[in-house]
Amino acid sequence: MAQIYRESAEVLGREQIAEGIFSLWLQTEQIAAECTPGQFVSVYCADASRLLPRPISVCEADPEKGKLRLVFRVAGKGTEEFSRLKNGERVQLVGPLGNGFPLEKLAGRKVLLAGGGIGIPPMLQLAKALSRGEKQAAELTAAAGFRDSLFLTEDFAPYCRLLLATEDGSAGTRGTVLDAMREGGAAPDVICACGPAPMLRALKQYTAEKGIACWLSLEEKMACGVGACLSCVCRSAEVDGHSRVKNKRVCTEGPVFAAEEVEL
Amino acid sequence: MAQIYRESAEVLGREQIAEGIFSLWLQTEQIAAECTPGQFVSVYCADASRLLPRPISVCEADPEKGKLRLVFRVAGKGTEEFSRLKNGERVQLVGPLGNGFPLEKLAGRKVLLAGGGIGIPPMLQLAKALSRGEKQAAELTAAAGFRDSLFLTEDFAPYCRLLLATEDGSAGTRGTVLDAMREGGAAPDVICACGPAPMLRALKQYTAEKGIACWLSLEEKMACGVGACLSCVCRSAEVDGHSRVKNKRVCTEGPVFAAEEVEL
Amino acid sequence: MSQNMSVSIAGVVLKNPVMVASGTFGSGIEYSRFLDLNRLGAVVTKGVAITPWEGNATPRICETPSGMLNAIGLQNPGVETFVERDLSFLEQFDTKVIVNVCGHSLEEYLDCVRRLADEKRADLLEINISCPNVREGGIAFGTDPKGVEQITKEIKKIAVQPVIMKLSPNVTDIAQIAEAAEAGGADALSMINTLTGMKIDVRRRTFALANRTGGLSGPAIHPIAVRMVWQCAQRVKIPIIGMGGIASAEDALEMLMAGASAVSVGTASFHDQTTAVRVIDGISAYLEENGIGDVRELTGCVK
Amino acid sequence: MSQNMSVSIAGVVLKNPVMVASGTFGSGIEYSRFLDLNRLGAVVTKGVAITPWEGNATPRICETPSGMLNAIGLQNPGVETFVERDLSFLEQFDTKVIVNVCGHSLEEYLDCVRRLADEKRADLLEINISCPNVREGGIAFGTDPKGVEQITKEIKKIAVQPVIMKLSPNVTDIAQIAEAAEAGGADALSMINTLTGMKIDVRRRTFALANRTGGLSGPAIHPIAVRMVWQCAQRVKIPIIGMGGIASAEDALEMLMAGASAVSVGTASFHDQTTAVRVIDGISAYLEENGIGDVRELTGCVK
Ligand SMILES: Cc1cc2nc3c(=O)[nH]c(=O)nc-3n(C[C@H](O)[C@H](O)[C@H](O)COP(=O)(O)OP(=O)(O)OC[C@H]3O[C@@H](n4cnc5c(N)ncnc54)[C@H](O)[C@@H]3O)c2cc1C
Ligand SMILES: Cc1cc2nc3c(=O)[nH]c(=O)nc-3n(C[C@H](O)[C@H](O)[C@H](O)COP(=O)(O)OP(=O)(O)OC[C@H]3O[C@@H](n4cnc5c(N)ncnc54)[C@H](O)[C@@H]3O)c2cc1C
Ligand SMILES: Cc1cc2nc3c(=O)[nH]c(=O)nc-3n(C[C@H](O)[C@H](O)[C@H](O)COP(=O)(O)O)c2cc1C
Ligand SMILES: Cc1cc2nc3c(=O)[nH]c(=O)nc-3n(C[C@H](O)[C@H](O)[C@H](O)COP(=O)(O)O)c2cc1C
Ligand code: FES
Ligand code: FES
Repeated sequence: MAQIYRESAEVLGREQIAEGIFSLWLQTEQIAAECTPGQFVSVYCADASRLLPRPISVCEADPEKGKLRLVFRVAGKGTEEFSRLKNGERVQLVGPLGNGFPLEKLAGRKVLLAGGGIGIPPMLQLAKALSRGEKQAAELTAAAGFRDSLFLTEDFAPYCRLLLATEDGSAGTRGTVLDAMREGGAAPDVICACGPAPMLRALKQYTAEKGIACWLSLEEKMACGVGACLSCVCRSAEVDGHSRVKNKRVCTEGPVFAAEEVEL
Repeated sequence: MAQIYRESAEVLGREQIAEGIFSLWLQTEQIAAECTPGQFVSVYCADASRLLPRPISVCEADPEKGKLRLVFRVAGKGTEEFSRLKNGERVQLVGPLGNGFPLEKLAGRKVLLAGGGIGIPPMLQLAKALSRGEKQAAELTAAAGFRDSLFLTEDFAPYCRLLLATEDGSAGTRGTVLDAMREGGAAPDVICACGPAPMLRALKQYTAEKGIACWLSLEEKMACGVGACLSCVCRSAEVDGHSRVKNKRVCTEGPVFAAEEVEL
Repeated sequence: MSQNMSVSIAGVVLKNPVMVASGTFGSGIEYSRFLDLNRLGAVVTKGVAITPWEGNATPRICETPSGMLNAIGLQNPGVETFVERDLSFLEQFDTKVIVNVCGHSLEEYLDCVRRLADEKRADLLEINISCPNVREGGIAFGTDPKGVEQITKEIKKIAVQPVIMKLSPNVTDIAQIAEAAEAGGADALSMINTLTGMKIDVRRRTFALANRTGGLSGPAIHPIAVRMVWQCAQRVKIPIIGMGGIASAEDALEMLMAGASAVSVGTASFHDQTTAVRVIDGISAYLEENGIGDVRELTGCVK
Repeated sequence: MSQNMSVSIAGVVLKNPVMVASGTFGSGIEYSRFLDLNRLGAVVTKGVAITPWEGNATPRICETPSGMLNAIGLQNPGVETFVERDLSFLEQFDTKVIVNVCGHSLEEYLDCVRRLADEKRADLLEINISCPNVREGGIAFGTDPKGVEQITKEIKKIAVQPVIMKLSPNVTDIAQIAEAAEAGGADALSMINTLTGMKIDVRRRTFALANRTGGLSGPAIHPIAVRMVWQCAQRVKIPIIGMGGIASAEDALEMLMAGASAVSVGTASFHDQTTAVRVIDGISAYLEENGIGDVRELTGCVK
């Protein structure tokens, strides 16, 4: 069983990087050093009326310095609270959580990272991991789909080619991530994706048709974040070894699943 | 009906003045200008799990600059939250609330201000009001009773003679406010008091025996703070005009009552 | 887009579906400093009885996580003072007045209802058969379907104004109670009153409230209130006034969508005196943003 | 001063009165990363049935003010896997194990209880007759006194381990249900399970939970739980395990003083995984500070 840490992390920097999107750099003791791309942390609210953790993906981690970057959209009161954190304040984290992307299965292959909206941030750490060292991909492309205003695009630049799509066509391809992939002539042999359900469904179908491997990072509401409460299940194709029913826990067996493993 | 304001007040200064005792200077728009000694404000928590106001007395007010001083003891989670307020942050206030001390009945008389523990702060603004101007007392003495460590004693110095009592005898008279009064030879013809119930009871009895006037500031749990909910009643000697029963609202008819008006 | 915010409860037209809950707003006198009473759909006054009541000893309230307990014990100045002072005060406002009635016995309820018969300023009566803080009054009547039907019938026989029965949530099957009130002839339902709770002061090793138990209100109970409104809306035809923990327009919208025709803001007014007006504005904005022309379309829209 | 923290429930001695509530802690495997299971008075495992259950569709939970709603629907891997994997895992710890049992029908409850008869690692059985999230299982049995007495009797006939009946708070008179369980031969009571609630997503105009309703837990319900424990403690002689919103030692002390012999920490573990241990340490510190030698003196000390 992998180690999971409960930490009070100091805020090193907070920045608004787009309309409603915030970036936080946090000083952790262990989490940044031990997390892998696609894993997430449970972030806890200081306000006592909000009990449950907010799962937020690792956007970047600096293992040497123990620094962790989270990028999130203000979606409700919890993320709104986080967006007001100031340097020097502390926030409770539990992590790293979940399985992350299967780096060993990606190394040496033509990988496309598909991120939609607030699913883009976890792709950044994955891009970093696959762009160098022993896990380097043979070819690395990222396709990012935005509603309107862009964010993190410059952060991807050093690591891979970046294809853009916007709903309104204000930047890159007008349309979805899939449209951007087609327009950009991407021909990956494996896709890693995180984003809204319709996008994941489209990618699952697309990769099934093309017969290419596909890994999807799913979202579900979580209470414990560590596999104990069975809040966060998704429907699995096969009976799951842990639950003995066709349910897998997004927080533990996921959030990353092989596309054929899950029903969306 | 006196005006009551709901304000978001900026924290101008926060200071710990004794073990567990904090002083806050706040910038108000109207409250500091319109409050009288013995009135209080409802202070609201930022944490959404704590709904009810914390009643805190006016300790000092600078009407010209709109500055308000609150001095409070950390008694639970609400006051703990206030003790962590930083300069520039804001806190919700409603006030000024309650009746305050009857200055017109104190002017020109030999007044003793009796404060016990966290009942001392409201005596400071009263001392200021009675030490000069048209409401000046003929003679003004303050008697302050502390558990152990002293606070605000220097603040009283410019306005009146100060008699001290401590439970452990570490400063002033060993014992209660009444002991300090006796030892200090205080011979007031009216007493204004705020402090724990046993002290108020002792003063009620003492003044009744001596036949001197006495005004007591009471405490009770409050929900609305403005007279609507009937949470905060005390037993009154006579049927009250508002409630038509022998109950008076501490937040509205009080917190200051003539000693003979209430049962303790 | 033109927008209808008005709703009708038993033939009484409210300018909007937002009122203030009995006992949390007095008769509005004190709150008129913070908000314009003319903005409210209705003012629901503090429970009143035929004679003055002293209420319970203090402490009468305490705070709990996202809520509070109260055991005021229905202190009230009696219906005579209420009519002279409170109803007269409310004359000047263009809002409906719902008078909340309590009693120690059926006779006391009936006497109070009778006394209010000629009062034009009382647009509706709300009968509190669910106060957990008074031994004989209230909750004893409110937890037994037969008792609820009976008291409703008796009151309906003599009431001049339409009658709203206020239900207790401290029951196994609230829809059954709602049906009983409907069968008794109630014109509408108010729900929910407070849930019975208790707090212990562990330092002093005593009950936090002099009355030992008290009624839990505030955001903490909102999910229970929404569930109960939804359950009853499936089973009765009379309109439901939903309350319990409403602190924002979103909370009120939940209540409407669950099946309420109107809502009351209670405990939240203690935290922010202007809550009711914020709720009205928020509902109106929601209609606007979602292109909904009539607030009544929201009632029971989630099925 | 020497201090006794141990309590006995139906003859089973717990090293301290603090356990973790069923369904919020799995079988402890996941939480063993955050705290030492040997510290706990007992681990209460997630409800288990004779065969695997799929549970409800998602979303299964949502947050509410100082609480949450859940409608997991008693997903479980079935008693065989549970015995092999979970009970075996718990072998290594010096703590008591309370196995929470659920079923769709009386027969299913009995089959599961029978299957557990030979399992030495199961020190006590907790029978969940109060789950609001499964249509046939649970709550249907738990809200009718006669039904409660009946199911308790049947289970007691065959159970090898002492039996704790877990009560639903969604009733008019919980003390009546407690008496029925006692009359049926229950060795102890667990209370409270969750209160039925509902949340509506006003933006999407749907229920927030796939199951529509869910069970409310967390600090929001603590005052209701304390009241119910207190009410039942006045009426039954068997020990009560108190739960509902316990998040601190103070909350647990309230429950003990109201009449509980032990307590369970549930939802609070989601917020802080180490809550149960903090509660144990806090109770111990309270005894120390107040010169109380035995935690059992606290049970029902506020009258
Ligand atoms: C594995 C995982 C990784 C995620 N990574 C990111 C990320 O990197 N950046 C980002 O902006 N968002 C991410 N999300 C979504 C993020 O968790 C939600 O936006 C956030 O919890 C909303 O909290 P809130 O208090 O602002 O909203 P509210 O709506 O007030 O939240 C109420 C409750 O619902 C839960 N909730 C609401 N939306 C979601 C959601 N989409 N998924 C899961 N729980 C939800 C909250 O955690 C909380 O318990 C991730 C979700 C998951 C499951
Ligand atoms: C008119 C008046 C003036 C006051 N002036 C001062 C002052 O100047 N300085 C100061 O330190 N304290 C003062 N108090 C007491 C102060 O209100 C409480 O100490 C404070 O509310 C405790 O809040 P908490 O959240 O820290 O404690 P908690 O115990 O967590 O509070 C829980 C609830 O109980 C209420 N409560 C707790 N203690 C009291 C109390 N003694 N009186 C009324 N309500 C209480 C709180 O307001 C809150 O609603 C005054 C009280 C009254 C009634
Ligand atoms: C302090 C207080 C006093 C109350 N008095 C009454 C009352 O007199 N009559 C009544 O029917 N309900 C009374 N209630 C119940 C409220 O009207 C309302 O039903 C309940 O508080 C739930 O709504 P809320 O959570 O918005 O407060 C009272 C509630 C509180 C908090
Ligand atoms: C996610 C979740 C799952 C639960 N599952 C069970 C269960 O399987 N069996 C059971 O008897 N109670 C179950 N409960 C109820 C708890 O054991 C407990 O009675 C209730 O949550 C109140 O305590 P709390 O407020 O401390 O959580 C569950 C509660 C939650 C929140
Ligand atoms: S959040 Fe509890 S099992 Fe996944
Ligand atoms: S606090 Fe509401 S009447 Fe005084």
